[in-house]
Amino acid sequence: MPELIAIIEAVLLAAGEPLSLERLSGVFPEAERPEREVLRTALSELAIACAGRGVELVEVAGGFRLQVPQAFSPWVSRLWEERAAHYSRALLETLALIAYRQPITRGEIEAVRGVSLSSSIMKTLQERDWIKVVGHREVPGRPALYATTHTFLDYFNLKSLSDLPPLVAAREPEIIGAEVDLHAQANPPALSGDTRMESSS
Amino acid sequence: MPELIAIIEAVLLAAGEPLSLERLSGVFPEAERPEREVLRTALSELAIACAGRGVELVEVAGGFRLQVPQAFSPWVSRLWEERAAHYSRALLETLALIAYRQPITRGEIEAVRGVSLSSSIMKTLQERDWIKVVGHREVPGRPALYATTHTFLDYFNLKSLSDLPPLVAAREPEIIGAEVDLHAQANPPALSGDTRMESSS
Amino acid sequence: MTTVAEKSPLAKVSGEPYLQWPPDLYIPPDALEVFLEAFEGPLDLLLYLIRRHNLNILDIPIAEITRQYMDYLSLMQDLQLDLAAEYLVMAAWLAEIKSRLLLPDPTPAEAEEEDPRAELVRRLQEYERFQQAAKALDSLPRLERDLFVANVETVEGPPARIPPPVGLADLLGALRDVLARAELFGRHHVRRETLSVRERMSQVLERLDALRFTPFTALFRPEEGRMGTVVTFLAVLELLRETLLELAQAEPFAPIYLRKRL
Repeated sequence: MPELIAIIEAVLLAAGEPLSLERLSGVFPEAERPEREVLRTALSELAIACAGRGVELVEVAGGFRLQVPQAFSPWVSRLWEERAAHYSRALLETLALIAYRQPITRGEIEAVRGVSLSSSIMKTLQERDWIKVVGHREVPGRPALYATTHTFLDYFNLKSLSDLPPLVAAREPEIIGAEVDLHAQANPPALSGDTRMESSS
Repeated sequence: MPELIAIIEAVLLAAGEPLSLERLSGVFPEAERPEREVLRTALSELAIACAGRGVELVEVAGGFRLQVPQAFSPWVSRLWEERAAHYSRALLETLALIAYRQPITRGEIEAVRGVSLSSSIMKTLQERDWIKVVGHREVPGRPALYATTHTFLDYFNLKSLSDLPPLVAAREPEIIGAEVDLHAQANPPALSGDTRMESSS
Repeated sequence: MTTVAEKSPLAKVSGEPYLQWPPDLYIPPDALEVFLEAFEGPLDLLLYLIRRHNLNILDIPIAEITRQYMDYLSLMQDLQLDLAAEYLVMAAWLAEIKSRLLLPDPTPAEAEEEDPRAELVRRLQEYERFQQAAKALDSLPRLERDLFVANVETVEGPPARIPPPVGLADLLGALRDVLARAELFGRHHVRRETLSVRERMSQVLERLDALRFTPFTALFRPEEGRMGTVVTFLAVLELLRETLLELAQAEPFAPIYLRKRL
């Protein structure tokens, strides 16, 4: 019988998605099911065994996942002709508002951004399973309240919402004006990374 | 910069499909592109490094790929366990005939049901360890005689075949109707007759 | 929606690709559409103007910024861009702020009253926070761009299946149906049988060997009592009748042996 650590590696590689401890232990027949602690120990051993290799073990919101570390992205990304999807500023701002201010209504998002929200953005976010409706605000019209999902955290390599970069305090007004002008020359503020994605997905 | 062998591992893991030597070397910028021989050597080193792990390097028609070795399939397959559709009417009738009229040949089952029996049904019943061959009838062709197993009794929570609902009831549809309804209340969607299962397995 | 690919020109003006953003406020009119669509709304446009002129937003020269804002709006109108209502609302707001700054406050006693720019500043700051948050989010390592799920094929193809549940009632229902059908054929006679005999027949067949003889008495278990003995006996008779068994006895009263027929 293969070693526990090899079984875990095989199962994680075959899964291709994060696996919770429950799902991991579910692959063992009941009689052979390792204790949670044994499983955890094996997982840390696997994580150590990955050092220097082209794979790393991470724990994200959805569980444990084997992934190719960021250091390898220059090579890996050359594997595909198409560039990885870039998301529009509108989508990222909306996503940021939902992530930091959840649960939040569409109207509240629009109030901060000062512009109405295209439904294609919300559609893309929901199709990617990054956001979901978690309830309704008890005001006229009962607008839906949105929150982020596990999938969102998994995608951004986060274990929980508290791992998000801290939301900066409102910045000193002078900074907003000054800093950005430098920026503006190289890389106009209106347009950083603005390959639109909303309508495709 | 990561080691060549780690880069190859990363690229193969991210690709999730076989990569030819050409595609593999295509992930390196031209200036750093390793010679074919260097690449081949690194690939064999990677193959060796996989020993004892949950992954193996194989060369298939499309090139090289990392895969989970067959030895791990008992665990991996449990990852994807899915509940099969309901059994077909044909399967249930066959099982009922074997249960009530055992030992019985395939031909006898066909004679009662009036249709020929697909071999996938017998295969499914045997895979589930509900029926087995207990002998052969001494007629031309020596057809196998089927009977139910302990597993069958255990599954239906019967101590012996005599605990099966009496066959005579089958002749009084009203009574059966009532009984089946009672059953149906207690444990409802046990079957919808026409979700076919035979052709899968 | 305009798709601006990473390295493609920002805009084409008379067929000439523009790879750089215009250094100043002047924008070739043909490119304006692309340019304006890049703004995420009036707050974004305002922030752009403020940055462009290196202004302290706490001290926005409302008159100047309003003038510029209105310039953009009229450009948009000239180009017959669909001017979103939000831009017009912002224009009206700017005009209102400007007018309140111009008018002397008739009631100095209520000097506590907020600077008319305060709300605008607050909203600009708040929006700017989330612009930063969006950038931070975008710079997180993420799947498909920086990280890749390690995923390999498994040699074994199909997933294990959990077989479907079957209830006893299903079995009985199936049997009823098939027997009803058999009745229609009329060729088959359904006998009322003692199940336990049938079961015992299977058990006997299993116990017996085709090569070696088994003593007849070995089939009986005293602990089963009289009924058990009778059932086993009936099963053996039935099996003999169906010529599934072979019976051997060397002489009268000698032990009887049974074996499966080959």
